Amino acid sequence: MDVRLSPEQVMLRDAARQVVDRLCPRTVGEFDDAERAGKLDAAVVASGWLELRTASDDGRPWATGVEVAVVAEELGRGLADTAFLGPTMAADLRRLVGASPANTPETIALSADLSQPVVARGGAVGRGAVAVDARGATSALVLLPDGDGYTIGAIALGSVTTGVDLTRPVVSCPPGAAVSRIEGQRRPLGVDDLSRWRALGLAVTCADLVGVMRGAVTVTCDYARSRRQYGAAIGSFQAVQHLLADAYVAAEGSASIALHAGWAVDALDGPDALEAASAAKAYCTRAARSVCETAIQVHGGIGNTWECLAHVLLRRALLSGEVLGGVGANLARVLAAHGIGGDDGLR
Amino acid sequence: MDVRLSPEQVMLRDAARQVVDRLCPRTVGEFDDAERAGKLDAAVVASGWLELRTASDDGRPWATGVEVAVVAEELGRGLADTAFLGPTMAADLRRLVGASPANTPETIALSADLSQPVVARGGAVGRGAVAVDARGATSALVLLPDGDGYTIGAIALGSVTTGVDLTRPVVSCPPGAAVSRIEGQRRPLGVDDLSRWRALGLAVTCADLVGVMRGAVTVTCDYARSRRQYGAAIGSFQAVQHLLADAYVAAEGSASIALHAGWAVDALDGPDALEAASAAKAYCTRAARSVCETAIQVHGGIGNTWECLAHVLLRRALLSGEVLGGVGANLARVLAAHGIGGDDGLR
Amino acid sequence: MDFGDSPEERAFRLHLREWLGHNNPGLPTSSTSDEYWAGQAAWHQTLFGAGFFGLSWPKAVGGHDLPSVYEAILDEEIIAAGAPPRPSVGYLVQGLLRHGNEDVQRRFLPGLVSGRDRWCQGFSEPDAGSDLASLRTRAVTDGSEYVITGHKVWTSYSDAADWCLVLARTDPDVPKHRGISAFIVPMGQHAIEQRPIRMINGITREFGEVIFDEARVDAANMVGEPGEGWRLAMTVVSHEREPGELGYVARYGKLVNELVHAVEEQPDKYGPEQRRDLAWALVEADMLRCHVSRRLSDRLDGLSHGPEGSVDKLLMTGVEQAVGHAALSIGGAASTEGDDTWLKVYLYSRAQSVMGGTSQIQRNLIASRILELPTS
Amino acid sequence: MDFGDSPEERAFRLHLREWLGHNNPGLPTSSTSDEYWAGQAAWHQTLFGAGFFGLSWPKAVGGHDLPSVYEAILDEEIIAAGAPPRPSVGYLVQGLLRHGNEDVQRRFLPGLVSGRDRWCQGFSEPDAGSDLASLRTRAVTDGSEYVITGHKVWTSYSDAADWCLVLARTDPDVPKHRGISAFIVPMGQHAIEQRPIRMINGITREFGEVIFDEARVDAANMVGEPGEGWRLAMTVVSHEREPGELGYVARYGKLVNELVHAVEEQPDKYGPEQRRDLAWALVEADMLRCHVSRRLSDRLDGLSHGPEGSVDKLLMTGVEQAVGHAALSIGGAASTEGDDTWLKVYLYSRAQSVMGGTSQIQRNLIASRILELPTS
Repeated sequence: MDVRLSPEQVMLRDAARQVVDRLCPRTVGEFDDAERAGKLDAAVVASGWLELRTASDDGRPWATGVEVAVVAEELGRGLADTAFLGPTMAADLRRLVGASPANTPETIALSADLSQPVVARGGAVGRGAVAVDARGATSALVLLPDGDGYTIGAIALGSVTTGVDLTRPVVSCPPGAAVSRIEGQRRPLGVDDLSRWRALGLAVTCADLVGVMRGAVTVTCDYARSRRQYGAAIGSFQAVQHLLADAYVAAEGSASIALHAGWAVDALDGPDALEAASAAKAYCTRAARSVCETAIQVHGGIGNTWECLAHVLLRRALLSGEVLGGVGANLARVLAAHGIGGDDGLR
Repeated sequence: MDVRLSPEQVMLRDAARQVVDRLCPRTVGEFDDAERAGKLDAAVVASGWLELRTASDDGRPWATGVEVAVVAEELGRGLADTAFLGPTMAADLRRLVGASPANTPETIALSADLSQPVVARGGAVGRGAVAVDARGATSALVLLPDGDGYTIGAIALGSVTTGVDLTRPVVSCPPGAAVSRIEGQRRPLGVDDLSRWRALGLAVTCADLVGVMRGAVTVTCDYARSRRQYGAAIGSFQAVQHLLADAYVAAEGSASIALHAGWAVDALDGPDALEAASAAKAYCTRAARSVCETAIQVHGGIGNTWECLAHVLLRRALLSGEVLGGVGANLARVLAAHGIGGDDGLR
Repeated sequence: MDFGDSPEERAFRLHLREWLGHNNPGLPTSSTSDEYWAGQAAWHQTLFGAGFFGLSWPKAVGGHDLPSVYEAILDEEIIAAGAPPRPSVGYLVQGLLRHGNEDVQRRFLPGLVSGRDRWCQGFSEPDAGSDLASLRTRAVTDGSEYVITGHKVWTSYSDAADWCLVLARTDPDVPKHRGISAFIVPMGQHAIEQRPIRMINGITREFGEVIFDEARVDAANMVGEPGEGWRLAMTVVSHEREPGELGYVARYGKLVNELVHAVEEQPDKYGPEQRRDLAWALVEADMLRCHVSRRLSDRLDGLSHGPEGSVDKLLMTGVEQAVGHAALSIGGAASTEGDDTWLKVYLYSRAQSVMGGTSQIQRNLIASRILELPTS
Repeated sequence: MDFGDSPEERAFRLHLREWLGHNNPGLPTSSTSDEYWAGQAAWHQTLFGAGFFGLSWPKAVGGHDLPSVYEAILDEEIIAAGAPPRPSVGYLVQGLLRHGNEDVQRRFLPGLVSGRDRWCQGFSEPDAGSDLASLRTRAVTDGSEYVITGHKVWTSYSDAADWCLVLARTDPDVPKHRGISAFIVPMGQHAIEQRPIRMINGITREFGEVIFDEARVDAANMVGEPGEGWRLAMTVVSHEREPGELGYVARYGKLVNELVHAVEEQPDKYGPEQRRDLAWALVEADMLRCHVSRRLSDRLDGLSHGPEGSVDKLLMTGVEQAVGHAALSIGGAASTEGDDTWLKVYLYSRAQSVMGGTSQIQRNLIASRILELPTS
């Protein structure tokens, strides 16, 4: 056991951090800077981060869940308005069924409440779906039942809407949207694969939440050091200090359990990986909401305005929290994994 | 609408407060003072407070749920080690079926987890029962099925054990304990009666919890004013101030909803009274645990010792919290009352 | 001790109930849609015109001189009807009633109470939030007028207001609490610029920034004497913390009823975690209803201006945020089905622990003024 | 980044697992029964004798010089076996390793590590809790000895201890942090009186008060130089905040597994509220396991003594109290069926936010030393 990042992982983290520091928005106004956003997209593509879960020669991914999480955390911290979760999850799905990588930008589709993968029957999406993290994507992957497992198909995407998260737009796909089968699939997606894939999705969102929390703690501590009331920096008041200390602690605990979830994706059996990820997701989701609410509170009036980054962090945390299930669904999975109830079937 | 206490209710409260101030223990050591405890029992009997729910000439109780709650709050605040909840609930049950008052000290029996009245079938208690608030009691009332309603019976009590609450002992009655029918019952206990009786029990425990919270705030503020660390009273530190402010606020919110529950016992239909009491019980139970935990925390090391009153307050709150159901059972009743699930049948 | 109606109260309630049955304008949920603020002005005038506004205020200013508990009955019936809450102008009314002279009361209160005139409140500034007394807006005498220069924020409805109750420093040479005066400033002048503030849930018409650049106000529009502005501010702020003054029992009652309805419609959609959040919101809202009844009953002994408002504010904040969390839970953080009203309700709820004095400030006040804990 | 075992770790784990399968003494739940403390001494010696104690400590003092992550493997296997957690003496060992001279280490560490000698820690005093540096116990030289007079509280296992690590003031004329020295005092002398402290869950053998009335200690038993006691205290206290040093991952793992077992046995008895409390306890315990693995891995870069211990302490406290609440929920506050172990677990959990420095003190430390927020 040695859960320190390897030198290569540290290099990856530092590279992601540099891109984030250089190209991510520092103010709400900068989200509208299309040139900046374009450069960020290009930097992410150029760095190869969207291919971490494509297949290497032996069919295994180029990078483990840990590396994906390392990048995801930095993007979350920087409120990166670029696609990562979606393309990464789509690439992993293609890899698992042995299909070749997508030619055009692609993401994944989830149920309307984002808690479940979409299973399309009869060549169409039954109840509708939501393509998440859809910036630039022209299609989204769904599952098609095939014996005990699944194959994968794609739905074409219409225009992007913002949704709760100002940094990662979504596309709503209406009930009945047609599904085209992905060519060249070499094997069905089994139950273990699907668990592992969900574990990856949960681990990535956990890492994103950790990044958001760390970003929130940083911007809020900065504000608390500079904002003065009653002749003193508000960060000198014990009440504010304790709010921020609790936020820092929540982020650190989350980082530890999220790290484990990232490792488990490739190191454990599918169900065990999913259990590890579920525990992490429940913990990080609760923590992130609390930390982001603290960020708003410490920013006071300003924190409740559109111009403050605090709500952008909260909104990103809300989306990541819901992807593949939030607190309730994941607590239920934890109980089920311990043999005391809960229900973890695909609905 | 005028929810101020009436002059008579203020007099009753002041009388209870005087008894509490004179005869209730101020330190953990004083609980062992049998002479004091005997005087307290005698004062409660002499004041007639155990007869508030016996029948007046028209069959209605001498006093409303509000008066019962007024006394209960003061006894809770003072950690009164005397019977009140039990005899009061027993008297109300006798009144509801038209039986004459008990000749010997009596209480009520509840299910082992305290959440439900005991329904005895076939002349015996099936799963066992717990007689609560059993100091001095020689018997405890249970329900006997009778058509759509119930009649009442009694089980004889063995020796008293302390249980969680150091001020109000309990008696465990083994499965199979024999039930004797109470003579002279003039009418069965109907569904509305039973709801109202449960509402009374919940309202009394809410008032007790409010008293405990107010007592906890008082002793803890006193301690925070006198205990010094770092050259200052700990009550001057903002972190301690905010803990205590939150405790005070929780007690005040609880007082408001508990007052309503007390009023509802006699003023509303049985189901509505039970709904009002259920909401109050969920609120007060959660608040009381939090307030008592704060009391322990602010007392620091001392607060974790047997000699400090803080845990006696917490323990009393734990018992009152469980009587006729705690947070989970009462939230379920609130949802059921709004037509969205939950289950409130007698088990 | 009686939460029930007297015969007079019962008659009033039934009359009100019937009227509400025919006159509910069905506005969108407050604080989630800018349409609400426009409709709310009309609702104010409708309520007033029918004799259901200002129930406990003096007849002389357009009120009804009824016991304060009638406000609780009004809130309960508004909830039952699913109607919009009563407009929250009570704290301004209380401020003028207590600190304004006869002339000010006569000229301004009827228009405020009736809803004819729209008002806003110019207290907070960018550098004077929690520490309000450090405000820097200046008012300088010029003949029979004062000239006001400064920058106000968190000015509710400033875009539509006819009048602004402004705190400004008239004497920079005395301790900061003693050099502040209060003015009723006409908003319709070029020297006043209004900029909307966009809240985190997207609404833009509830709050604004107001920049006074040598705006003018008649000296007769001063409320109280020169230097007495802080006392007015404390009255206004303390009432602003009272859910009974704000009518917020109806706000929360309406929201939780709508959430219950959502679950009734699709019971299979909601699991134990979501139902639990909703149950707590129901319990919290019920607590506040009872608590406001208690506070309004206490006013039968006479209106008080003590630190209890901080208790009420924290309780109200707890309710707002419990309802917000239930809205998030039931509505879904990431809902893409239909509208995002519930998300907006949640996001708006975060402001309640800041506006009208942060929760931290309220706890400080309770610690020092109620619990009498020592200062450090 | 690897939570998994190296081949050496795997071999160690399997060896340990087999040994635990035959040597689990099955003590009662820690901190709920006074029997535990008696049995724990034997467990310490058994673990040590089998080569499973002090894994990451130097061989010279009885340890095994293994990487610190072996402690995490030990905790995991103890959980899996349902065995008692390893005894928490690591913070004393770390203090002596860092501050004791060679003579002190040679004379005292082997007995401490092996469990042959029982130790207690005389730091806190009735008027010096959070503000430890204000301690008043005095040590005065008398030839080659010091004479100690004072009153200590919260002295763990003081009733059974052979030695007490005592902080005492040796120089009253310098600033308070600089006049304190540390001594290893033999407990077997008439000048030392020990009184048990009864905790709120009824146990009496975990903590004691110790009164030193001119107790004597050889000057050679001083740890560090005169006036360096505060530095030792900070080392000890910082390690006392670390769940990895305390072995508390196993403490919580054992408790949550027992709670899961209780629900398995009677599934119909527990509703959603109780299952939710248990699920959070499971998640919290899992978080701490991962967190301790991270901290112990960081030690592969060398042992640090920074403010991170305050973070770990707050995380550990969160776990302890989440487990406590689950125990209350599953066990029932008012249980009268069988034993009241779960109630005791809950009541004991309240102390975790006080002992080793209150949660308020930890937050202060994080704010100033990690977040570098300004002081007031």
